[in-house]
Amino acid sequence: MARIVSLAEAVEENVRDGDTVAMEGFTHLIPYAAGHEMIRQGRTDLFLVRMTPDILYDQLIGVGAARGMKFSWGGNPGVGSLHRFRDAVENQWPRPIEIEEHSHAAMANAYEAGAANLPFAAFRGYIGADLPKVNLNIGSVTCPFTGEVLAAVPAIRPDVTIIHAQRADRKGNVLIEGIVGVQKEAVLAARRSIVTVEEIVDELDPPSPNSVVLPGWAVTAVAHVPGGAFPSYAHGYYPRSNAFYIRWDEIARDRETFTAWIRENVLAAKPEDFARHAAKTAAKVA
Amino acid sequence: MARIVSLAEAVEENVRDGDTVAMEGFTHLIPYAAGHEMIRQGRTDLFLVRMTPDILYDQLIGVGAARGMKFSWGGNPGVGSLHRFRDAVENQWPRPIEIEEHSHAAMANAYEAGAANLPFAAFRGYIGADLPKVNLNIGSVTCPFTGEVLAAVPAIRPDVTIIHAQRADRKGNVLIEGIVGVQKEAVLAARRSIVTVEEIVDELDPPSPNSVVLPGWAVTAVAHVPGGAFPSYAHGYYPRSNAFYIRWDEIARDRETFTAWIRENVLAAKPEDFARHAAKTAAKVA
Amino acid sequence: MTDFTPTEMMTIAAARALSNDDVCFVGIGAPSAACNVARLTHAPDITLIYESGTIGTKPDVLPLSIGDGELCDTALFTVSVPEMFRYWLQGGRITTGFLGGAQIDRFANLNTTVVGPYDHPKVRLPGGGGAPEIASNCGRIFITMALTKRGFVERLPFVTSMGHGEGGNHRERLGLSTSGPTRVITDLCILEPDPETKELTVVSMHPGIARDQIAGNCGWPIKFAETVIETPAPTETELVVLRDINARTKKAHGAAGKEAA
Amino acid sequence: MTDFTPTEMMTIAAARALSNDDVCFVGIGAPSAACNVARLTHAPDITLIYESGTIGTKPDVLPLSIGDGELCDTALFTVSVPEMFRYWLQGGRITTGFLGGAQIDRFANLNTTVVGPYDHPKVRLPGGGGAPEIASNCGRIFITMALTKRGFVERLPFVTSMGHGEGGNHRERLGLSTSGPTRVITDLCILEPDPETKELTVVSMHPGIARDQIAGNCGWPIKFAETVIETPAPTETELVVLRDINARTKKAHGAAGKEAA
Repeated sequence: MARIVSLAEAVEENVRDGDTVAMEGFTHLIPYAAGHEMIRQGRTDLFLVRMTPDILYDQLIGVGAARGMKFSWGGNPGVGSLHRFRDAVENQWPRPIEIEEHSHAAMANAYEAGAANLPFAAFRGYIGADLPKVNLNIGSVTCPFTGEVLAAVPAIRPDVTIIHAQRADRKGNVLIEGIVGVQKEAVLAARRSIVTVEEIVDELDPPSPNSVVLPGWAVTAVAHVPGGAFPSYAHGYYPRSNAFYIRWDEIARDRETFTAWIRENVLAAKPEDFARHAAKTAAKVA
Repeated sequence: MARIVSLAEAVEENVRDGDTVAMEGFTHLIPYAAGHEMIRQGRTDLFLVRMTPDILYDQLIGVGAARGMKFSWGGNPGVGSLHRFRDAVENQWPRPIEIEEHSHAAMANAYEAGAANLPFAAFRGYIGADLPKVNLNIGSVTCPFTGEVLAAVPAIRPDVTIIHAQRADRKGNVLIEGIVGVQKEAVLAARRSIVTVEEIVDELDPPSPNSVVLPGWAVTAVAHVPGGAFPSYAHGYYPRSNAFYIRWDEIARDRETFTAWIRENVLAAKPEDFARHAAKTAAKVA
Repeated sequence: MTDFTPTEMMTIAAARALSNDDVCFVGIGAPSAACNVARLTHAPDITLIYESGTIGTKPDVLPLSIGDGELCDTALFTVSVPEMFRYWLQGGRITTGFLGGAQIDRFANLNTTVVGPYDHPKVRLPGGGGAPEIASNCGRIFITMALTKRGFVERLPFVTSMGHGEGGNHRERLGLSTSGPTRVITDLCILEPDPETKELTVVSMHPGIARDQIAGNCGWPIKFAETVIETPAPTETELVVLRDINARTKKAHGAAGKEAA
Repeated sequence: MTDFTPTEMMTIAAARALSNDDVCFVGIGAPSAACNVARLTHAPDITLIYESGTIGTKPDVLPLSIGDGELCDTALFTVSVPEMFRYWLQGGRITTGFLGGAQIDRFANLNTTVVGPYDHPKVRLPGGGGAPEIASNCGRIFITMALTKRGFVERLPFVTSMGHGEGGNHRERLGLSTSGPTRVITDLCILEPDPETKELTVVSMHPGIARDQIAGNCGWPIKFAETVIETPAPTETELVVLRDINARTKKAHGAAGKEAA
């Protein structure tokens, strides 16, 4: 049964040095506040998993929290490069990073297999592509009925998955709406999970019987962090700050401006500071 | 793009003698009206696929429309046996029937694989069970990473899938709500598909962005048949007639009462007759 | 103490085996009644899951089918059937699965497929449905069946779902890490597998039931544990809750009957 | 006739390649603009799908990311990412996939992974994302890229997604039944694979562009088809629609900018 705790407590109890950590959110509902809390608590040697690393993992890589990363698209969407990621891969700064690179289809299938407690996922993929030559975790499997050969990847089974969602009820049941990405699969594939939410409500009240819900007994910890997805967004709460994504390009391009930004906006900040972004943005929308 | 047509037209154009036909609906939204139309049009030599055959397939088997059936649970839920199915298997009446029997997990995975255009599905199943000894379509596959051996079944790829749903819009986009079963997978796994609906509306208006929708371009034909799931039910429209399920036990127990029932209620009836059941039941609910 | 029937005793004994923290995969019939009696008495927060996709359901009347509308109306949420079998059952999230069957053997293997040879059956039963994978993927399995010679047999014509196989460590040898059937609740007694041999053994007899009554209703020479206790009789509360839900259920399905074609 | 830029010509030429019946898997940037211009001009019923899970989306402003809220708000429905890649892309339901890349070779293979050796890259690019499976599972592929020597190269350091591989029937030899890249739309011209060799060949030159301009911007000795036509210039309507959506987009993303942290 999910415990409803502070974000600091959730990270302290559930994220350990050396863990394989998946933080998901496909553009939408990216758990930024949780990532910042991990930086503040000094978690290190993490193996990060995420389809689209984007700014969140640029920050974790830039502070040296990651020993490795499994991913399928490592850019700043619509803007360009992730400079901290590139600096780590191209110049080993601030430390070398081991990468395991896949396609989106492979990652999505691997999370799905993890949620389904299967050791691997089979799919029609990687045909004629070079990734299988550089990634030993891309194999193949033969259909026992037709003899067709399909691509195969190991299931993703994180030590801990962290996501952000719209709301939870007091039993820790979680509702996710809109672009739901691979969050449900990532949580169900993991040993432990943290969900940060915009709101905690008395009645979850999903709009459809078939809404995307994670029951409290399938989640480890729920933390109330309004605005916790900023500069990503929470459908129904506040929009994506495309402008911040554009601004990140300048901040992250240079090691010093990056480090200064982290000092000021992460190390000297608190989870509650995210509420300000949410409120501010919501006001503009209204 | 789905054509919106009469049920008679939909069946004429899309169901052929000898076809592999999947009619799905897990207790809820079972396409009875479409089954009756197939009987009226005299379709024969069908290979029927359905997780839970229930009364619908008892009727098709009893009239001799089926050469075979793939299924995972062949009973009258909460009542007992399917007498026409038993008569076909035990006494070859009115004709012998070839059966391919699976577990629910196998069937659900096989539909899922069909929808995903995979040749087979792997799952943790059939351990210590006897079905693999009598069904050659149960095989195994070995994980290329861990060496684990999993059960495998061929994907289900019906010639035509038929389902019932709550409503469609005028472009043939379909909304399914409540107990959604394997209907989406069954439609996406099939070459052709027919969806009968309670209502055709101007705006589909799903309650959630993540509602279960089949877009018109993934459906072959949509037919407006109010009450078309009776004695099964349509969530939000009319409840299940548990009483009819109980009554079926008497009707089907005997070849003569069954044949008389079919003559009166199927051969001498029309799709529009289902509207009566829906309206009547709805009135009771209100 | 009110009078009670053997079936009521069976349902209530099964209900008692469940706790508040259980996530329970519920079959139709006796399991459904037992799970809902547990929910309405000592385990209000128990999570009930029906294979139709309904998760966290709290039906006011018992469903006739596994997919009655009542289950969806009162569920926390409802998923597709493939998701149910993949993420929730195979995912290893179910603590307790409830099964019944036409026939059971001494190692709690079940048959719901055929009597007679598979290709030319004397009686064609409904088949396995979810049972083969419920039996292997749930943390533990409870079975409820009335104790009769026809049901409790020396040898199954067909193993629909595996219990303890040939006994001993057979499950482990097949790579299973789940416990399998840990309790069989009948209308006369409660059986549990012997820790070593895994043979079903009487551990508790319902009030007023004698040993030879049990032995006489079992198709194999049934064993009794060293210590056999008496099952506590149903309490007033348990009986009231069970009879209420049965009455509501009968009324609901009866009412539905009147308007049927 | 209004003046237009090469990029506008490229986007409009790409938009014209789409029809009302297309189910189109849309990438960000030029593809997104082209698909929405098509939707707002000659193909109002085109189905646009973004890999974030949004199906049948009709954005009023172009998204900056593949998962902007606008895409979900205006979609017929939104599915999970695993479902998107399994049922919709791998399911074979996409008629047209739109790709771009950092580099392309003469057989329309694309690189968006690395420049230099994979283990010690000179430039680490974002990677493939959806491209490897978009390239193999869509009915056909359109590619939009500006024609430059840096982008159109003799030899790719890394094949992120396969076009026509080594040319000829290479796709068929690998078991693919989809057509692969059938058109590459640049800011100067339109290329199509030769029916036999599959080498990209200029089939249409945009108004005012000369052959040596095209040849001078390509990293391999580029071939011209026997008959090369002139791409019709953008119509007034096409330009107005494109500029309107670009203006709305700039305004929306600019406005969002002001309130950002």
